Amino acid sequence: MCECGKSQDMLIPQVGIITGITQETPDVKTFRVNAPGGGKLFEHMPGQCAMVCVPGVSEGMFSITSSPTNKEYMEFSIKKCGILTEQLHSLQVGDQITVRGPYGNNFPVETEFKGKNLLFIAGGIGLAPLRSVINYCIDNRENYGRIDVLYGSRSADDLVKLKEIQEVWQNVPNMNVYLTIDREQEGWDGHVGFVPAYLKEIGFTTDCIGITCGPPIMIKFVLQGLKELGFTDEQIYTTLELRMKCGIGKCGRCNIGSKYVCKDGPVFRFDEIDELPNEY
Amino acid sequence: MPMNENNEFKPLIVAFCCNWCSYAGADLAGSSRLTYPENVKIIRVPCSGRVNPMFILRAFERGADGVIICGCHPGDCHYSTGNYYARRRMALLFSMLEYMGIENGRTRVEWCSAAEGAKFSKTMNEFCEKIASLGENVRLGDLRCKN
Amino acid sequence: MQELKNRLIQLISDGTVARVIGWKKGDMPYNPEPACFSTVEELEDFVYDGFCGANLSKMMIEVANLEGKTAVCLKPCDTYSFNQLIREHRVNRENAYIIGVGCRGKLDIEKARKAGIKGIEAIEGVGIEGEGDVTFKTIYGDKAMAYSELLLDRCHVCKGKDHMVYDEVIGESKDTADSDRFDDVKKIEAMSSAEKFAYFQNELSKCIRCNACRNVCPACSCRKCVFDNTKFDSQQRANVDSFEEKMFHIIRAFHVAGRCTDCGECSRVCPQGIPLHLFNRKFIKDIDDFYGEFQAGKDPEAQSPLTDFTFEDLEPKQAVGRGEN
Amino acid sequence: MYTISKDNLNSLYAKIASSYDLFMPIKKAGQTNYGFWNEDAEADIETLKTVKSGKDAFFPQVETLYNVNKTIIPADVAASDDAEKAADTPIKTKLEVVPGKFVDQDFVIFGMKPCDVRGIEVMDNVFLKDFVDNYYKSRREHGIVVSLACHAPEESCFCTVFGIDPADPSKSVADVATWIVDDKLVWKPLTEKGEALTAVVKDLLTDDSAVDSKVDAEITSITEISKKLPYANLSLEDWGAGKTDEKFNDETWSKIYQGCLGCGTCTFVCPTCQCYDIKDYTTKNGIQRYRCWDSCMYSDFTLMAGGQNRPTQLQRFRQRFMHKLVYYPTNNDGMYMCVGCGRCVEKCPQSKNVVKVIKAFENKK
Repeated sequence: MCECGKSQDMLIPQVGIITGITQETPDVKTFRVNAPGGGKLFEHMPGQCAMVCVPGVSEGMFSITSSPTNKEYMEFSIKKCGILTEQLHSLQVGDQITVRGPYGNNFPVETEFKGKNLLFIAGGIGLAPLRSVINYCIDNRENYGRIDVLYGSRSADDLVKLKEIQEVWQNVPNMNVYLTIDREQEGWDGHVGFVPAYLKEIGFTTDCIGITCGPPIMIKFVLQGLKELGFTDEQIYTTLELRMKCGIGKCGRCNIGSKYVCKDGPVFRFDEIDELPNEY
Repeated sequence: MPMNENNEFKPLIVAFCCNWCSYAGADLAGSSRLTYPENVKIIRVPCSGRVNPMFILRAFERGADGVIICGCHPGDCHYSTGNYYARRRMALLFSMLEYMGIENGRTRVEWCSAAEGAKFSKTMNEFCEKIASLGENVRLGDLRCKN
Repeated sequence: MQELKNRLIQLISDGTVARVIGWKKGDMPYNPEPACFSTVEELEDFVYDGFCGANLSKMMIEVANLEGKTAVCLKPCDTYSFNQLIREHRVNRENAYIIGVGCRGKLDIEKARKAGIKGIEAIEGVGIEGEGDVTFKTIYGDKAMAYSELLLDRCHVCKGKDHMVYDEVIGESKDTADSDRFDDVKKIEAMSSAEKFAYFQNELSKCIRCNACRNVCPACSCRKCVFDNTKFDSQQRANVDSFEEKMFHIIRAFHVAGRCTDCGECSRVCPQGIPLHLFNRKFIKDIDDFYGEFQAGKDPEAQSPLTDFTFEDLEPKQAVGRGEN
Repeated sequence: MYTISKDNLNSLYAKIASSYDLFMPIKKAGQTNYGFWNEDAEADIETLKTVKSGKDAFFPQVETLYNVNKTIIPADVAASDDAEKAADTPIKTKLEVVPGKFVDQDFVIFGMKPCDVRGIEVMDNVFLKDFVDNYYKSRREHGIVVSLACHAPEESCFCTVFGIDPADPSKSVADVATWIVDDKLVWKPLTEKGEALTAVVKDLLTDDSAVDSKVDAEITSITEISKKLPYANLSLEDWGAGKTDEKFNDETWSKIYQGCLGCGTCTFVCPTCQCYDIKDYTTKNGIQRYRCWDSCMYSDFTLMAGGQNRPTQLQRFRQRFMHKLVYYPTNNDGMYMCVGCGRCVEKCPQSKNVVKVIKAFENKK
């Protein structure tokens, strides 16, 4: 394996090659990244992020979508919304980018989550960081209890990784997947409605840990919904996202209160978030 | 510093040409088999009035040795008045560059119509000679663009 | 100053205005800060003295859309900037109650520091009325300097004591001009090309790209500055000691050419003391020379020279080399 | 302790510069800033405060992190065996990351005031904790700090509030402490690095034990002056670790931020501000990736494609001061991220500064 980037410095990236691109939805692509000699650039834990850079354009923090149990490659699911992501979407298989990482903390899959029932609630591209955890839990199925996934999106076309959900996740023992879309759509016979409403409709019991990620407004109402169902702050995890540059808690951009999201996050338990000033 | 086969300095020239007159003039120069140096890089703009002073400074920053703006003759602008505004802007900018200590002659405005292929080629030849005599643009360039 | 303060209190208490933009007493004798007052109690801290150099007209952009009228204290030279903002539809004249405040020149504390005055505890003689020297009481002893010696550079080329736009004027003003506005520009114009370059290189290499000159400028009122454009790889905050600073300063001055009223705020705020007005004034001088005398902000209806033209304008090649034959 | 006559300082600089890069206050176009000394430079150790602090020595305003060289590979080469290894996908543009250079030569920072030296300690806590920043670390390891006592503190100084002694640099983390006493510079090495530097310039120094009492007198004099300064009694009681909720939600911010231009003057002259931006610059053959100082006061500091979390100047203003006076102390055992150098007091275009912020909350009580 390439040792060149076993970083003399956390700020120096490694060159990665895009070895596969999947168009997930009209504006989301999943990029498969390998080291130039094959294999992975580095190991990570579920929930951790990496700085992906198109040299000459910009660099951005993206959560690693693939599970650490995948030993062949890393994946990033990226939604087109800004300058960098637009450039990334124009890349083709074989193009080179630079990647550095992994950064941040991870979901406590080996500690707090172990042996527990897990409830994942995701909206839109918010599935990206959770997919890493979900696949990790599936690959270590014996370590976890029941797994529920509630995933919603604007429309059926905007559901990321739909194929994997239908072909793999729905066949995992003791795992339930609930899908929903915001508005009625032809050819969709599943549930229609917003994620927080569906959450209350299903009425999950509080014997599990809630893990949520999605647009801020969804997180807000999911939190309310979970509270109504009787969940406590200590039972809920989410990820925060702010502008980041260095990834190691120095450049000051992602600073909220005494925390740096890139270093102390992105995974936070809700009681930790409550202690932060209201600036996220 | 770019050199030609005779080891002479070969300046890099950026020419902003308006779509309606000067670009067509350059075209005519080409189809009339009139020559002008190949180190003149033409950038087509809709009108000489489109040329933001920053374009000129950016061209210098990134390694140009001379910048020339070509537009329709005053009175002939496709948009009737674009080149009049350009004329005022460039007058002020060129005066400022002189004031900052940039050699006179690195910048130029020339009006050139679609029928003036010969003038276009002559202007470019003259301008290249002038820049070659001034030498490399050191004062406005950015070192980082050289390596 | 008491008269001005009383009038402001009156305006607020009788509901003529909802807020006042003025200066708040600093914690040092020389650092009053621009502030917005909305109650009579807050106005207790109002101050107006020789150190109130800040041009408050730009603050009116932000409050222009708030409910109620806003009173703003403008010195004669600030009213040019305000007029220019009216011209550009950035402020609402109807919502502004302009108090033309008297001015006998504003002071620059850096001038005192340059003269070796430090450890200042109190300063006397900087009031808005009065004559005579300024006395500094310092922990190293008392020192005195003439008021005129302490004036900001811009006050030496004062545009005059008349307010261009106002609802009422309180206090006397004085024309403090004692030198020609274009003297410095002419001095540089007379240098050789290499000397000019060396001069600006020396000055501009001090630039730390803090953007204070841009942010304070009443003419720089774009919602998003071109230097904040993320699609542009010239970085607004990187001091790279090469062409970038020069480009930044040329473009900054160019973007306000024909609109700059020569209020001198850019030079006042520069932490490195770069004479930034030299760029703006060069454009003003050229505009005067090429297209006829023009003072931005004098007349809110006047056409700006760069959005205007005549058929007989001079050619760009005539604009350069005028010093030579 | 050693001494050298003030008239002889230029030969001292020359001597140091013959073995090291000498970074010291230099007067240029009327302003004194840190810069590299050479024979044409006008050294100025009389000016109390350089405009920019000396933090440039360890954390320069612009620094290249690495270069990315781009090589375009023609299509036929791209299909060769070499590329096949890369998971059967052809390479079109080959990237090569060339890390920037670390400082590997010792250099001297001369004339740093005790407040700026504390500024280094503040930055150490950021750059050398958790993830070590090797660019900073290499500079710290190779930098030899010569600190100079503040002969005549000015009214904007309030370093004593943070427990800094402007009179005695030997209490700081500097390598050499110096004082100006009468017409002499007193030189006292404090560390091994300082001893090494002393050995280099030994020929120029005189061993002078008689000067000790004069230094003591100078220390007493400076201490007395700093007690008289207007900010000497500033109280920080209200600030520090764990005050986040109380201070963050305070109404006072909405009053005191007004007039803030959102420029970066305070940030760039500050000896402790260390936020930075990482940017690309397209060079002739690739990309230079550099970092440069950034300011949390800028409107685009936290701007992302999807908006930003501090959209108003009020929030940005609050962030800067909360970071200095609350967040940083929370993470660093109560150490403040301000050293009382007073540069922001002197330089803010709108006369806003950290002292006014502290006082605004004090007056409220």
